[in-house]
Amino acid sequence: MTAIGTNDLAIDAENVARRFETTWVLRGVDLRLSAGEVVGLLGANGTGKSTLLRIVATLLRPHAGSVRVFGHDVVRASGDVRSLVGYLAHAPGVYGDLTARENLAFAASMLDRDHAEVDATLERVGLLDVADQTVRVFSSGMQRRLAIGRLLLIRPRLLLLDEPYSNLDTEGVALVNSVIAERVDAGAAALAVVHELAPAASVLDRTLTLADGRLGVTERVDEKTVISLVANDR
Amino acid sequence: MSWRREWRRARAIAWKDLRTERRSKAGFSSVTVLAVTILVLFGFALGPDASVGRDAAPGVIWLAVLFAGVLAFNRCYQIELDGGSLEQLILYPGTRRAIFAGKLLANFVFVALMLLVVVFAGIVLFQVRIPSSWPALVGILAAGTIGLVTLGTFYAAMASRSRAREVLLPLLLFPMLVPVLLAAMEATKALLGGNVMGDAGAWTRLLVAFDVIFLVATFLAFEFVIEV
Amino acid sequence: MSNWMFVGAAFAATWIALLGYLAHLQRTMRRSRDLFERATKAGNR
Amino acid sequence: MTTGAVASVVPKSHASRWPVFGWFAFLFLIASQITAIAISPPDRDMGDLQKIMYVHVPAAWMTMLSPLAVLYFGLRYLWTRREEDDLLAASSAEVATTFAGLTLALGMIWARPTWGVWWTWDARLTSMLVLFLMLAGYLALRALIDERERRAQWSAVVGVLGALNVPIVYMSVRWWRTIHQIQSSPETVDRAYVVGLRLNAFAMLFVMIYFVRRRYEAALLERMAERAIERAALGQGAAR
Repeated sequence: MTAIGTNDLAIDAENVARRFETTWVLRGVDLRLSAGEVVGLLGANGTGKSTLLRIVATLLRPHAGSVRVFGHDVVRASGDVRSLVGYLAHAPGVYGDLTARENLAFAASMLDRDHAEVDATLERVGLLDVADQTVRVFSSGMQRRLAIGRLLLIRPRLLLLDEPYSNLDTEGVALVNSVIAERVDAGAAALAVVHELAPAASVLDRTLTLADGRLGVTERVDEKTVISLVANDR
Repeated sequence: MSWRREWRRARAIAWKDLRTERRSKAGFSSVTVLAVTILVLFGFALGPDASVGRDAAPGVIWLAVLFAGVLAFNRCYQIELDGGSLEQLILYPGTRRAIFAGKLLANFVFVALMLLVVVFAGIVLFQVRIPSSWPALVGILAAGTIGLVTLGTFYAAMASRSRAREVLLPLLLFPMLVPVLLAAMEATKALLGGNVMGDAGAWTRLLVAFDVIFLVATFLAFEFVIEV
Repeated sequence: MSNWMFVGAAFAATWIALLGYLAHLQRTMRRSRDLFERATKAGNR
Repeated sequence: MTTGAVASVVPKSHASRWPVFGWFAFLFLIASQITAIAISPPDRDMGDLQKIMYVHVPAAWMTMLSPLAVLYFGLRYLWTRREEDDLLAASSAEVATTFAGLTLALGMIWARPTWGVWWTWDARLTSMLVLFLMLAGYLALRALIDERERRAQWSAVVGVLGALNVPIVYMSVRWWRTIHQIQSSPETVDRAYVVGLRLNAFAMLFVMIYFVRRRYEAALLERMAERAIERAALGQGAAR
């Protein structure tokens, strides 16, 4: 990789550590992710994948080390980082008593977007026909689509996705991949926590495996590798 | 950070909270009915004697609103916590004060409406004579509600995310509200008693001073509360 | 006469409170020191 | 994570002068109580009851002073994020609660012979009671939160807001009471009495400072133990 100035790096994390009471979930993680790159984050449950994602998203403060997103420090300049980041968490983060349209209208007001974009986004994520139902009745897959709709409204330069493909149908997986592709074409980067490589194969550039609190194995992802990985994934 | 955009965000949050409150069945009506129930229980405690009731009415009305109001404050953050949307709320650009302003607005509307019902019920139950200077009374009730809602919304941001939240919020909130309660009760009593504005005026000034001090303090302190 | 009883009670209450808190402090200090020794002993071995 | 703080706090390994200060504070308190009682003439109307003031008033002053410490260390923590400030704020709050409780008890012991009732809604006593409840709230908040950083930050904020409210509470309670009851303040002009009061106030102040320091040392030791365990956990991880 050509030497890139640190502020072109989507994520520049050095020696990040985070502890939960007396167990260290992350012990000195180093991670560089440049714009336009899509990286899969692998690792068994409880190895701190979500923790790392939440630190980059400025939701958790690292107990050691530092993280810069496009040159902005996540602790000191969290405001700037937040305007660049789109975080798709496990929990959909939608309001059950509001309808799909109201949820996105709320997000549009918070993001200072024009409300005209709401219906276009609903259509893009395939929820236009259920736009006026309260989200409480939605399946988790549909709620995830609504959260992706919010992500589109944010137009983030860094996507942080926590198991975006879990309980999504094939159409949903295609939607996630198309959103990632669209954002990457616009110069964004993406870090996605995944358990299986198959759904993400078409967009992933490389994977990192989080083990023992550190980022170890770095593998390039191409068709051949995915097949071998998927084979022994059973 | 243009004020206009911050204000738009605060309005959006207030609108969202109030819409959620109206949709969910356990919302406004049940808390208001609870407040009236508390009023009735005080009525039993004070006994049927009209003059005792009339004298205690201001105090009883405020206590009913306070106890019922506490439930609303914790709930307004529960909406965020249930769906995991508090994180998304924090991630929206702009300052965190817009979140506090929005919650404050929503809680003020909620408690103000409840107060209207409780005051009306209190006047009827305790045969309170409406004074000629009732606009001043509305002013005092508004100032008292601002004080109650400001601290209530602020402390609920912490209590709603800790253990034993139902105990922690009243434990933190009630001692802090002593000046509001005293001022609101005494000013209301002074007005209902028809005595000269002097006394009620002094209490009202204290109430307004309390509101201003703690509105500024809570706005400054909110990001320390919501961030960690 | 009864006044002296109250004065006595006041001074007694003061010393009960002060010495009581001092005892609480000693207990807390002992507990923390044990914690500290156990941790640092285990830590640096 | 200042390791410097460790050296200064481990009393055993180096002759810290704090235990000496502790003895001095308590002896000075005994001395000033004896002198106060000795030199003070019986008050015209209250007789010997006035001697209760030699413990009640200093305890009340300390109860008003310690929340200022909670405010100061709380603000400092919000600025510096140093754990020492958080622990000092917590120690001051615990000591403040003790003194508040003592002041209330003494207030009641004084009220019984003076007004014939254990509790009167006297302005100062009542605001002291509210202060005690606010301190109880602060300690409850600290007890209910496990995450260290959140507990430190939230208790700092509650401490600051609480301290901000103390004068307002006192003012509102005093207005509330003066309308109904003449303000009874035992301020007699007698010089010996004032000297006795001031002497005891300083003695109580030294005792309070010793208490806060001692409580702080215990808290810091506990914190160092926690940190050592954390470092050990970090070490083991790498070794595996």
